[in-house]
Amino acid sequence: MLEAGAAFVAWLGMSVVVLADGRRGLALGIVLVTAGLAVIVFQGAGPIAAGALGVGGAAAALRRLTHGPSGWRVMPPGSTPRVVLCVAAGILVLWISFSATTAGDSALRFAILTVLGLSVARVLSSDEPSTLLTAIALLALGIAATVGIGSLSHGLGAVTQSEWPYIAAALVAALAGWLPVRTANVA
Amino acid sequence: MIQILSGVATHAVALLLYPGLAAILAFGGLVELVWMRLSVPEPGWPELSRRRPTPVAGTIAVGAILASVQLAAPYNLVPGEERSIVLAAVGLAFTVWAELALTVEFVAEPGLLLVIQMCWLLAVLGPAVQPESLRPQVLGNVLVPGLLPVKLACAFLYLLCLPALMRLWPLAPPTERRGRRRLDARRVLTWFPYCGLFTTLFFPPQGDDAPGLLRFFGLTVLVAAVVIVAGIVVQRRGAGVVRGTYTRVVTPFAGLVLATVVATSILMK
Amino acid sequence: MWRESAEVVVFTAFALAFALTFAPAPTQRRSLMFRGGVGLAGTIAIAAVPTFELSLLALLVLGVLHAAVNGKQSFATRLRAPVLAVALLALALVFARAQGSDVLGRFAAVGLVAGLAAGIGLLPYLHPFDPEDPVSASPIAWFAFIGPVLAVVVVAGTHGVLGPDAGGAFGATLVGVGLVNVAWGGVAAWSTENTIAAWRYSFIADWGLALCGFGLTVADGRRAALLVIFSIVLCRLPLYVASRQALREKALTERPVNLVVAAALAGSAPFAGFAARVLLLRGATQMFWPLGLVLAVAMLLWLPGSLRLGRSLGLPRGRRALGVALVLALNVAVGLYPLPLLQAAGQ
Amino acid sequence: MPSAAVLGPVVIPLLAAAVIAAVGLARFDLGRTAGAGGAWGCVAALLALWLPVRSSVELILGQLGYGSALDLRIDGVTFAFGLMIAVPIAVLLTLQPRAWPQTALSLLALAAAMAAVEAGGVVLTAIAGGTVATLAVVMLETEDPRAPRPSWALLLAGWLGVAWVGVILQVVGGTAVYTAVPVAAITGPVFAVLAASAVIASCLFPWRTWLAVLWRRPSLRAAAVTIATVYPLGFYLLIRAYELGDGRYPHPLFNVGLAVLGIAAAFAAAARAQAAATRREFFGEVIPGFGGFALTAIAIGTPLGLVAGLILLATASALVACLALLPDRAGIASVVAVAAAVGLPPGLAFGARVVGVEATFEAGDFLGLIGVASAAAWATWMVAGARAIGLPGGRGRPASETFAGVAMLIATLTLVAGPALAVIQFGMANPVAAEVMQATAGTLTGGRVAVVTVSSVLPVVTLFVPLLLIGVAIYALTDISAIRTQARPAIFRIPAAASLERFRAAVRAASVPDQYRTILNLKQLEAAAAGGSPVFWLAALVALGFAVTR
Repeated sequence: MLEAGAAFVAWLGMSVVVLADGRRGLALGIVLVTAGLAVIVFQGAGPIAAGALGVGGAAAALRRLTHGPSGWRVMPPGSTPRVVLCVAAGILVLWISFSATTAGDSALRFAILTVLGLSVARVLSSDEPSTLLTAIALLALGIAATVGIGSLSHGLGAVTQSEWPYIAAALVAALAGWLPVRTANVA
Repeated sequence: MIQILSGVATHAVALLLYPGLAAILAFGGLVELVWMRLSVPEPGWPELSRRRPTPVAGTIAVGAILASVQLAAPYNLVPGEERSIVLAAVGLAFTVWAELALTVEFVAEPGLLLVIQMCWLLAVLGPAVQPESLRPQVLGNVLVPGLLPVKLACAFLYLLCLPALMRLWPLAPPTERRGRRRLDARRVLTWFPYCGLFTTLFFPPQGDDAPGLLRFFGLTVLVAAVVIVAGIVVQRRGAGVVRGTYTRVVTPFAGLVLATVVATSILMK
Repeated sequence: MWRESAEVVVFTAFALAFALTFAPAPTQRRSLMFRGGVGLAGTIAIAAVPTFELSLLALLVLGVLHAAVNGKQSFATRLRAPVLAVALLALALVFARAQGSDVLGRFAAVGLVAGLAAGIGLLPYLHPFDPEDPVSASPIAWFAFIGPVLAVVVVAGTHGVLGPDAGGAFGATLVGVGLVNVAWGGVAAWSTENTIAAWRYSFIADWGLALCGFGLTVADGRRAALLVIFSIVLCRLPLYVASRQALREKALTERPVNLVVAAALAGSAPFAGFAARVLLLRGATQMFWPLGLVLAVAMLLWLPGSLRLGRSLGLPRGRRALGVALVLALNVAVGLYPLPLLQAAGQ
Repeated sequence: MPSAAVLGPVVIPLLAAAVIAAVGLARFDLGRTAGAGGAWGCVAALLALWLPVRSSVELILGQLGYGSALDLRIDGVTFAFGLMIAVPIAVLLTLQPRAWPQTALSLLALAAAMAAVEAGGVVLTAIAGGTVATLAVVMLETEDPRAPRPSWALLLAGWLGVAWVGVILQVVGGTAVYTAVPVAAITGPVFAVLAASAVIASCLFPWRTWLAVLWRRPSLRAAAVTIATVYPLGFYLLIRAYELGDGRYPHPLFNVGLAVLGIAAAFAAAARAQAAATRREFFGEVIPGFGGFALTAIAIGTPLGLVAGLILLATASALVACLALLPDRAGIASVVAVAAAVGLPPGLAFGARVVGVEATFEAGDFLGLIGVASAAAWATWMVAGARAIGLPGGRGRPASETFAGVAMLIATLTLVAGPALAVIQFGMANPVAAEVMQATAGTLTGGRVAVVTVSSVLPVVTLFVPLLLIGVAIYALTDISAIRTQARPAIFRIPAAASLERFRAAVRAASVPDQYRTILNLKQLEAAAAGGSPVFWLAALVALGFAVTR
């Protein structure tokens, strides 16, 4: 039940990131996604992995809180398509996680698919560097979380007990916000 | 080495004397005189050309003597298994075009003449397709009923082509009608090979004895006579009729002969 | 798997060394050294890390850094394809590991192929391209620097995780996407007006062959793909770097060197491209011979474009001429005797 | 003889090219000496390897990486084709001055061609042959970019096809080595691809190809080397195909098809030759004509046809050197060259064509009809040759690359070598038949004096020697001043030529009407793909997903 709730929180956080343009909204989104993922990862991969994700997410949220367009700007005018996107994506991922795929870690699958899907959607539809770097940070956390899925033993399926992917993802998430990006690269 | 040298000597005699150059000039000279006497009755004898021969005459001579030693003439020093219908056909083919090397004016209707020559090649080589033998005397000796239609058709096509190939047709180029008529060296050199090849291909070979010699030359003279008569008839028909005949009759007939050869090969297979 | 990716990393290192050695201006050399070094570190990371997730993270970092490099295109525009690649590969990972119906495996295969195409910059996920961009900021960096290692890691990683059915879908999709890129790159390299764009399309065409090689799930297909990657990294990329100066001066020449370069780019004998094509035909014949016929015909598309690219090299002099000669000699050697290269990669 | 010596004919010209290039880069030109040395060294190595033992010498090193070992072999086929390739190039490099890059490229092409004929397997032949094609295009393009040259795509297509056949044999038969391929692997489709590739590699088509067009270049230096190296390789493959099929092609229809293609090529070349406006144009059609007759003879499938085809190819390779050295003016050299090209008796070309025609009659079934067609094509060549003797010379060429005396010597040698037909057959052609048609090669008897066919004997020595002497005597008496050089009309118009040219012009001029608007604009499609449009990318992903669920 806890994992289901955490998965919902992760989805809520991703929706905030998709719908918000202001730095506060984005920071809130990061916090929610981090929290959701950390809780779910804690169940499967243990405290160190969950802690790494948490620290990474927190650093990203703190950085985002101080950089980017001011305010919340949640659901600015013309964001109806984004709302539809969040809801539709949630439903689709729900169906995939809980019926199309079987075995125990469906909440983790839901959270990961939500984070991956909506973060790449956000990158493809925005030009604002702060939004982009936010999505990248969450994408990194989502990738790390995939370590916990499945039980295959080699190749792409190799599930390692080490926490290196989580730590690396945390680093990427934390540092992403600091990347000096000029708004327009056009000379 | 002795065997090779004697072979060379034998073939040299055959090429130069009999059935080679000497026989060609003798037979050709006589028949040419008869032709000139019958085709255009002018008083006096035709004059001989006093200029040095051109490479044309040289080429025609080489081609003619190469063809003549392939004939099944009695006492021919070239052994029977060494004779080849392909050598005869190609040798004679060269004689038709040598003059074109000098100037275009010496050859009338070259395009039509080329088609006629191809029909003649079919008439000469057609009989060899089914028997798969290249010896002229063997082809002459073929009396298998199944092959007779091809043989007869080819013989008739052969005779149809000769007046054009020997330039007996009225389509001769203008340059030939100046002053007193000269002996046509080209025709002199080709009478014997053309008529002798017909005798060899379409009549059984004669023995190496006097009667055989008489029969071979009798038949060859007969072929020459038929060609002369055909030449005279063709001369009188005029250029237009002759051109039409060769275009609309001889060429389709050659197609028929080709069909006969193919059909015979299928049936005899 | 790691021997193959290690070898590809060595290829990229050599290519970087060539670019640094024969880069015309000292100012370019410093920025190239920094960017190239970061890129090389990234490729080493992709190849060396123990798990696929870490490879994806390394790829994500490279993508972000490359997007941040100043060039004609905006950060957002250049970020999209790499991020899409990472996301698709991660999604494929989820589907590959999840339990469920066979369709999931197939979707995993599609995700891997689409992610690979997006990562390299092939159809249908082309990277934005501006002829004025410096090499290190242009999609050429993905084609010839990061892409090769990514391709080897992804394809090698699929062994054992995709079932027979999904594996077949993976191979077939790779071949399909490869053929589309072969056709598009081959025709565009010939018909496009801009010569620098023609170079880019020629990379796309070469990658089409590499994908077809990877898609042929036989040993000869993998060998062919490795040789195509070799000719991308250590033939097409160095020659492109060497031709940048002439491209700016728009100097077209028709000397022996231009035509020999055209032959190398066209994959004519005796260069490495022809050996790759022989192996590709061999692999295709083992799988499905009509594919061999399609590939043989498609291979002719390289010629017209290559003649044009060969002429765009201009007349290299001094150090550049030496560099071009080295590249051609290396490609002839590998073209005639590719065995050491293949054995080093464990093929 | 150590098997490593097999590398000699390949390495010698390679080293010579390297030395010339190295010295050339140091701003010093070694001139013709080095080039001639490399080429004659190659010829000498070939002779030294074959003549003492007259049996196969093979060198097999390790695997190369594409399913083939480095397998080089000198046997009868290699010896014959090696001579046909190397000797004309040696003559040209000895006489014609070239810039050092052209000399180096010519030697590289020679080395690659020697590697192609020494290769023990189909894949190696494809790689070496592809290299020859590459070097040929490079040579021609750098000598004169505006002059006509072969289509690179066409040449590469041929050699890619050969490579494909090689890998098919490796996959199906386990090996592509000529002597080891199981006969069952040579199926009809595989042979069809091999034959088509060989025909493309040598461009044995009835229409005018680069073989004829190359002779119109302002300079013939690169053109002659290109023809000498590229042209024989297609025939080499068709002859090796006999070895692959244990002396036969998979089906008699292949024999008939290739023979008819040969006749069509020979007749079409003759038809173009008789319509030539200059003597240079006429000579441009000679090599395609020889190729057509050679293909017909080789494709017949009997040892006699094979040896006739080989001798025709040897004559053609001699004429490549002769025509490349022949100046564009009237004179005895030109007349002799025409005579040699047309096959005037009792020359080598005459003898070989006669044997080729005879072989068709004795091959059985309807193949005799091909012999009749051969004779008809030959007659057309006679017309073209006679007409060409009086044609104007042509546009003229740099005097430094023409040597009338040497050209006449080569042409005369081919005419005088008629009596040596049996010796050439015995020394060069019979070993090839013994190599590729082991079962039936025993029928080639006659020694060095005569060519024995099934039903007749061609006494080349005893008949051609006196005929030659008589001919020389007659021609010595003749006066060639009577030949009038004049612009001569064509004997007949080629009906298809005009319509073919109109069709090509129509295809080139074809364009989309102005008002046409495409619904599929590729530029916009690419812009969507490269612009990162989410909709397009998502649609592509869905399309791929849909494709794999079919």
